[in-house]
Amino acid sequence: MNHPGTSGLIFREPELWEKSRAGRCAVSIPESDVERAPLNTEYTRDSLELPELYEVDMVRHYTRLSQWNFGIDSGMYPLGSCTMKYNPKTNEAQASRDALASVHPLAGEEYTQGALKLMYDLERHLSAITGYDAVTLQPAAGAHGELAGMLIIHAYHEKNNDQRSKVIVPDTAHGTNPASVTLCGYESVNVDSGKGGILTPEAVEAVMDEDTAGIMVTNPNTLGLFERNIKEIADIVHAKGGLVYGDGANMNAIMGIVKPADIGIDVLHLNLHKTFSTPHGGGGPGSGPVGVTSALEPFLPVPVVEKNNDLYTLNLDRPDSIGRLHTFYGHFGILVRAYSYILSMGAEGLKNASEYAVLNANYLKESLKKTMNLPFDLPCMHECVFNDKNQQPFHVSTMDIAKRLLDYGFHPPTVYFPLVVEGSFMLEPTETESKETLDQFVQAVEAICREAEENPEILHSAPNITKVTRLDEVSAARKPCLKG
Amino acid sequence: MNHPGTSGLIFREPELWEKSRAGRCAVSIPESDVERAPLNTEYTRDSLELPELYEVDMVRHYTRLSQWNFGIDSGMYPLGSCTMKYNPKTNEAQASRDALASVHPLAGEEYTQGALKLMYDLERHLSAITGYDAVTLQPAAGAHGELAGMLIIHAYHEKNNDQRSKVIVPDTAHGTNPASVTLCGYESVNVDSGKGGILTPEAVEAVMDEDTAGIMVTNPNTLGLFERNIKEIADIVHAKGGLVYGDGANMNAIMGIVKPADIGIDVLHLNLHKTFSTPHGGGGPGSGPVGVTSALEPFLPVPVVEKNNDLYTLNLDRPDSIGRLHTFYGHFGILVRAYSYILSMGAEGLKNASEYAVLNANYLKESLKKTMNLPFDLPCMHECVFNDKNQQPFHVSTMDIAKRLLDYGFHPPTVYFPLVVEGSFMLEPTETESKETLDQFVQAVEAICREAEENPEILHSAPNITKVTRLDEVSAARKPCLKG
Amino acid sequence: MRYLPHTKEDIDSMLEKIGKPSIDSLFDSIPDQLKTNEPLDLPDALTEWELDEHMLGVEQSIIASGQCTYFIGAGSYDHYIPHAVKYLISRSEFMTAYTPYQPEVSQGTLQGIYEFQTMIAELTGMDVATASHYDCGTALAEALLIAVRKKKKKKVAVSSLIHPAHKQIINTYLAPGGYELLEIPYNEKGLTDFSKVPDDDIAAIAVQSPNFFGNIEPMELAKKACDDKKVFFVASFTEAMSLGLLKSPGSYGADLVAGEGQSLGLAKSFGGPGLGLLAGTNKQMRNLPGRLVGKTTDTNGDRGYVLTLATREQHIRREKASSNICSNNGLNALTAAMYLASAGKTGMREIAQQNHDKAVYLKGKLSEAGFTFPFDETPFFNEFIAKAPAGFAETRKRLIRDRCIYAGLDIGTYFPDLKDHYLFCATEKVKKEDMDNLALEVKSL
Amino acid sequence: MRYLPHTKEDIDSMLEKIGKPSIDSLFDSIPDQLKTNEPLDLPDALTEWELDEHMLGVEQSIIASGQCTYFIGAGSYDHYIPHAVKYLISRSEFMTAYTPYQPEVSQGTLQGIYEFQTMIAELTGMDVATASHYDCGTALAEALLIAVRKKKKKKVAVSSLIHPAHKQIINTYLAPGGYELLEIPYNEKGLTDFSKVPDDDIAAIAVQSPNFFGNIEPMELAKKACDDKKVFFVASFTEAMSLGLLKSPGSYGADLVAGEGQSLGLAKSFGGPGLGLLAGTNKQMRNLPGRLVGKTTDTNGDRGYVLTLATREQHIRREKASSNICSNNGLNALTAAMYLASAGKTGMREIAQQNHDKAVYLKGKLSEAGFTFPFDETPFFNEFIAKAPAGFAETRKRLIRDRCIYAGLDIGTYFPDLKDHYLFCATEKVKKEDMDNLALEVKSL
Ligand SMILES: Cc1ncc(COP(=O)(O)O)c(C=O)c1O
Ligand SMILES: Cc1ncc(COP(=O)(O)O)c(C=O)c1O
Repeated sequence: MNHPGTSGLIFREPELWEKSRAGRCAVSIPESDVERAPLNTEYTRDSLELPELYEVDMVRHYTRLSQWNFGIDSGMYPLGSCTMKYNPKTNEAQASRDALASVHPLAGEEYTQGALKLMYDLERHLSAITGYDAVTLQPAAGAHGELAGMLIIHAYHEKNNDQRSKVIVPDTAHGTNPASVTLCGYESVNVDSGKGGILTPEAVEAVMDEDTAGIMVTNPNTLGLFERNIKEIADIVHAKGGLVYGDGANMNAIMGIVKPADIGIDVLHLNLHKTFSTPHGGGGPGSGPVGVTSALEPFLPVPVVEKNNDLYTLNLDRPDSIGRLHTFYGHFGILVRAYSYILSMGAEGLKNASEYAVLNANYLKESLKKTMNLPFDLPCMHECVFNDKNQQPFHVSTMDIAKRLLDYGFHPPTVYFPLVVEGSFMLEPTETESKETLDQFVQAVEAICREAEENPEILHSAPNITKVTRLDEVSAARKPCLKG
Repeated sequence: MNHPGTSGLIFREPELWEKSRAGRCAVSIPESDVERAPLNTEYTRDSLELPELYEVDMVRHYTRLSQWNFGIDSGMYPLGSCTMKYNPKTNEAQASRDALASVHPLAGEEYTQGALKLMYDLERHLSAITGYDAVTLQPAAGAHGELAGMLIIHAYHEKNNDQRSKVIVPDTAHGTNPASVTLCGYESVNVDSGKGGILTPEAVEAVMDEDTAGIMVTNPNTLGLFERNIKEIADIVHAKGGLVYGDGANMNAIMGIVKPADIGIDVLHLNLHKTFSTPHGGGGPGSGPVGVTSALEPFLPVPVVEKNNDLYTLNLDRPDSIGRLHTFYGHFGILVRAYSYILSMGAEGLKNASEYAVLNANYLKESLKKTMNLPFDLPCMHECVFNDKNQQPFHVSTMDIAKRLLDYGFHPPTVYFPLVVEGSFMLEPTETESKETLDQFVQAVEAICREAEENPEILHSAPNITKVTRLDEVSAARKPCLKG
Repeated sequence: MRYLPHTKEDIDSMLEKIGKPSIDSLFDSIPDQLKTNEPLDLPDALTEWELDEHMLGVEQSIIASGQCTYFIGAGSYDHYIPHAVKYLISRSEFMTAYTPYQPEVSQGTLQGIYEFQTMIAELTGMDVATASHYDCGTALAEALLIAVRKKKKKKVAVSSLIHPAHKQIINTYLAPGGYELLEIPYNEKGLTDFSKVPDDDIAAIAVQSPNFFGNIEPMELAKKACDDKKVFFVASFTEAMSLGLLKSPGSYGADLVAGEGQSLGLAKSFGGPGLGLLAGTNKQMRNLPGRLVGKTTDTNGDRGYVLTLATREQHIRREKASSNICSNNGLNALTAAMYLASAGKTGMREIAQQNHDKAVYLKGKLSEAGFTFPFDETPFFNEFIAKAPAGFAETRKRLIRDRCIYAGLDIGTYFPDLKDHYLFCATEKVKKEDMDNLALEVKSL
Repeated sequence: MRYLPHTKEDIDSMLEKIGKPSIDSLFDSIPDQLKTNEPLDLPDALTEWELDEHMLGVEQSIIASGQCTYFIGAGSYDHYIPHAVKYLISRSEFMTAYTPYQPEVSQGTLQGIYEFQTMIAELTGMDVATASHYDCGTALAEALLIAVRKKKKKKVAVSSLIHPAHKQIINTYLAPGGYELLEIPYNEKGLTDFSKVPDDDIAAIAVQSPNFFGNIEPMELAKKACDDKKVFFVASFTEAMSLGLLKSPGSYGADLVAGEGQSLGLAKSFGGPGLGLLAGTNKQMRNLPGRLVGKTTDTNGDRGYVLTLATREQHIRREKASSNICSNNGLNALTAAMYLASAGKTGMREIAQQNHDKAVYLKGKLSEAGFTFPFDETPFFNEFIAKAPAGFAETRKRLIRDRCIYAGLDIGTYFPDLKDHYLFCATEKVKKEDMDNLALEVKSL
């Protein structure tokens, strides 16, 4: 068999407190060298019921848990919209350097020049890549970047005494987009992407008005298609006094090819934990820098890193700023990783990354389209979206195919998103997968689709060789058990 | 089910060269900043057929391989005679400190005082634990320590113009003992441990003569029994001009309780990768320091670390030395780990380690003796030896039980060693296993022994859930395929 | 480039399959005039060993290391991190996984976060803790947004002694919705003056304890004020270690708790990524933003864990979600869980107590050295405010430059009334000797 | 102690099960007079953070770091180690496993070592490579023991230019068996003079290339001498990197090859643990000491790997074993495999070439600075001998103390004839700038 998935020995592991025994402790604490200073018991707690483990228990617990997980280092992880590219080991080594790990955020500018310069330079590099005049590194994740961007748009209209109430969001948008709109006090106005899978100027024209603050566009969009009308759309929005927000989560398709600032997008967030190779960490932490045109620069969150005569400073005194978004300067440790990545790749490397990401996605698309249904059979960018139409006659769904892929040793793609495609099966291979791996994946999907016809049961029961089988999510939500 | 073993998703992985594609490389090499200086092609090779991978392939390859392994961090690993205790993470952190990893062995004494002092102090600490006047850290493993010790004994007799031809080795000895005897040019003379499982003075008396250079004793021995006649035996050997070698691989039973130097043993090796918690690394590297009485000190290998007025030096000028055993000073990186361990444990901690190692072994022995046959039902030290006598009627062997333990998520004990027990099943839990884990293990053995009666097939086919099943070792040896 | 597998042959055969003549032609769907023509203006690519050298240079232009002495906290604390935690969290199965949307191959993350939620609920004394937030400031802002939405009020009252940056964050989050933050002044004890809660129609009272001055707030007064006003009691903390010793906010009746978990095994790392903690009573469960892990069973009846109550979240509810948060600080939550599992019940208590002991000793030493204490009688955990003797600012600079000793944070910028006042901190890492020396340095001024 | 799980209750209930009243009584089988009464004389136990501090002190009393410049090799080389290798080898499934005696749960180690054997066989040009030995010196001694045993001769002829420490090790290993090492002198080119192989009845000729002077030996002459004498041709190398560029010893017809693999991804670490390489022709397969991994199939016919040919080994053959080796340097073998898999075919060649280029440049610069070269015309890889101008010894000391630059190894102690001669080395890590500066420093003497 050619596919990587197989079964082997792994280990059960109870919950931490089931292992607890009174009197154990996995840290050794020195005798205090100062006198005990008891605090008035009025303030002190009576109990703190944490588990009591010794170091071996602790180490085994997390070693075993780790082995139940699938990471990029385990295999191909083609989650659409998530850009699960390889997370270079060197980035981790750089971020854990003693001085970078130890530097206190309030140590003072004069003593932390290296950290500030790194941030300043990273902003410049992200500017070079996106074309923006200014970049803030403060947002802690993509959605936080969206909030920052929407706040900037809000502040811009406020400053112009022209506050508006709505923001246009296409149906292909990621859920964070409409949620960010709401969080910023705007109403989210849907616009359909239409049968071409991309926005038309007409559709935008139809909803854009002078009470609309702007539009949020993801380009390439979540169908993996380039929004080729972006410039016209931007013109329409700008003509009515609106601004264009770009969700740059899909920047991995266009580095060195398109600069968002050049195509009418006024403000854009990036996901360093996608395009710039920082790890997802099982959910975070990420980082969501935001780039803006010079017109919007005054609204950037404080503090802003500035350079004056070779001295780097943090400027808090920016009257038009939307304010602060993070207690300190954002996710510095993640910034170090992205900075390391950009320096490692260089201009050509980043462009190649985008080129190969698109090559890989198109290769998958062409290889699979005889097997699965492809609702939009167009040249794609970094991802492509199939669905389960061909398998439905056999009562096999996208979910079944996804779960069966686990048995074959592949992480499934993103499923049931974007919403505009029913049963969508959204593949983003990224540039760091090799042709051989893509071929293996294609063979796995082909084999699974044959099984769908011949032996659908094996898909319905899938995954069959993972530590647990499908989980009862309904009961989980109905009677939530959120702690032990 | 209470036992840890279960099956889960793991990944197949081809051999490196099956993944190779011309043109890939997983390291980035800077452009040279000096001119190319071609070497005459008379000296240069035409080809070097190494695999060509990119970094992701390399990382996935070894990540997947690692997941096929069982380590101490995976679960209980009660290999008798191997002391598979927890390998503290802090030891690894200490050994990988920049200066300790970077220090060049020929940098010069004046610039490496810290490294020399660490070695000097470690020697002192090992002296304190074993009672010897002098210790060398040079041997690279236990067997290398044995060789060092035998060479010292050889040199001693040589010096006395009293060279001899034989060395007594008990039947319970580890295979390295007789092999070391041979390597040193001596003939190995067997002595039976007899029905008490330990050496008797009479048995030694019967074989000891003036052509015998000495005896190798492992105490506690590999049956887990303390050689209580050691002093009388030593007296017999000494009386005939022989020396007593101690295999200290089982030192984990007696730290703080017995000092080998006090009980008549003239020279002893330790296994830092057993008693002193350094990792086994899937086979090594270990370290096998040797302690000697003052009479044997002149024969220690060179160089010897010395301290003169707070200056640490390497003394090469030792005319009676057996010479050099390692290109530099032994496995320094392993020494750092053992040193860290000793400092972390302190006197009381080390004694506790021995006490609990013995407690755990006796607990296992008592818990299992109603299930498996215990050839020597005596209070044991750090390990105990069962066998398959009770299961033989069901055509189930020690090997079958061992393999079935894998399905239950435990590493099997050492099997078929020591040779004096037929079908031996040699358990050394070590002190770092908890009572709960021991209880789980006992339950697993009990369950397996029930299976042996009820369903022996499942033992014969075991292991059933590991990545591979039992392997054809016969063909492997008959038609060796040692490279791809 | 070593991360990219594509050989010339790969590219050719893939293009052939796709039916395109060149890589460039893959981008034909992008109108030419939208494309950029120039190469990106970036420095030349560095190999790994050049990068190492470059980053060493970055390090050397920062005065910081594991050996420095940090008498400075203010939201970022210098605690000891066990090596076992560092090793375990680096395992790539944790590090390189995505959000556990496929629970069958994410049980490691899921059980780990479930255990995290459990331990944070215990630490804070609350019913439910989320799978993490960005940091304390953003978690606190979200908590207040819950309050204003639920209470349908436009204002919140916030202690003037919460972390100054948190005030700014709250303002940022509240502004576009037209909400307003009112400050509750502090009194001469360096504590929030709950007798001065504004009379306005508010949705919540927010208080941080230990507060920004390090002082332990009278939480029962906060609770009473909330009850009187029938508003949400929102509590926060920046020093999670304090909860090893202090009564939990839950025990005082908080409705929502926001906290910073950086102290639980995370490096200071110039302030991020830290770990936002967010917890609530059962009643608030469905109002909480962000992910929650729940326990359930699989088709064989075996225990397993899933992301649950997703109907609160943006990917299901879109514009009606309780927040826009998607990625959180999950790996740091797992680190904190490892830390809590390591220190455990007795370790957390002992480490917390040592923090307090050291801070008390430091205060005594500073007193000897001529510092005075505006809130001398007020109980504190591991931080306190001290007024410096003349000339201290220079000594402080010298200590940083010469010996990497960070002697307190000048809070004059945050509280202009408190010129020459410093916020001092002592953690378990600070040694008696360090404190004695600091006092000597100051005395010899 | 955090490594020990035993609670009071555990101990009590375990003792009860055992039927003993106390821990002490577990040791009743040891006669009292054999027991020690005093506590061990060891320093007080350190907690992890005290240990960190202590070890930092150790570090600070060593002049060494990743940023130092090492113009010194002589058996321990300063090569770049990729971060990915460091991460992967730290995974505890590799690190904390025992020798793969249970192959079903050791396939990771086994396949890894099988691949190692394969790549070492390729690198050395031999048929079979073992799963590793302690270091080059011990591997070389074992190779010569094979020769004397097989040839039933009492002597071996060894080049005077193998590593001096290896000569000592060989002597140590040979002595008790009554074997003798005869040296083959070197000539004015700094090469072994194969016309002067002793006339004695020898079992083998051993030669190292590049030799201790860094010079590339005329291996075809070595082969010829061996053929003439009908003795084993034993080749060795201390710089595995050289084989990225140089013809393999196998290609010259060596019977046995011993080598040091430290250059392949291993830290210098004060000289150990390194990596002993040992390879032979098929004919020698069953004479080789130590473990060998072979490929086979499981009961399902699936590919798998096992330790094989164990009948050579001590645990089966006891006193008749081919050697006493048991633990080897397996984890380092796996590291080397990772390194070779990373650098691969093109990387190894390029890195090796750069070593040579830099060494040639260094020689040129030293020449400008007044050094002379006794073996000027002889080809070398990355090391060469240079005679220093007067006063250099002082400059060298200063460079170490002030800038951590190790400018060559004084070989006067090894070769008294070569007073004031230094063995210089340049690896890929050395920069042009470093070499230019070194030359300047010497010139400004
Ligand atoms: C298109 C798009 N936008 C925004 C986001 C939100 O990013 P984050 O999870 O970092 O908040 C995502 C993340 O999945 C995304 O795919
Ligand atoms: C009793 C005994 N002696 C000696 C040895 C040999 O030690 P090493 O493998 O380090 O050479 C061992 C190792 O298993 C052993 O158990």
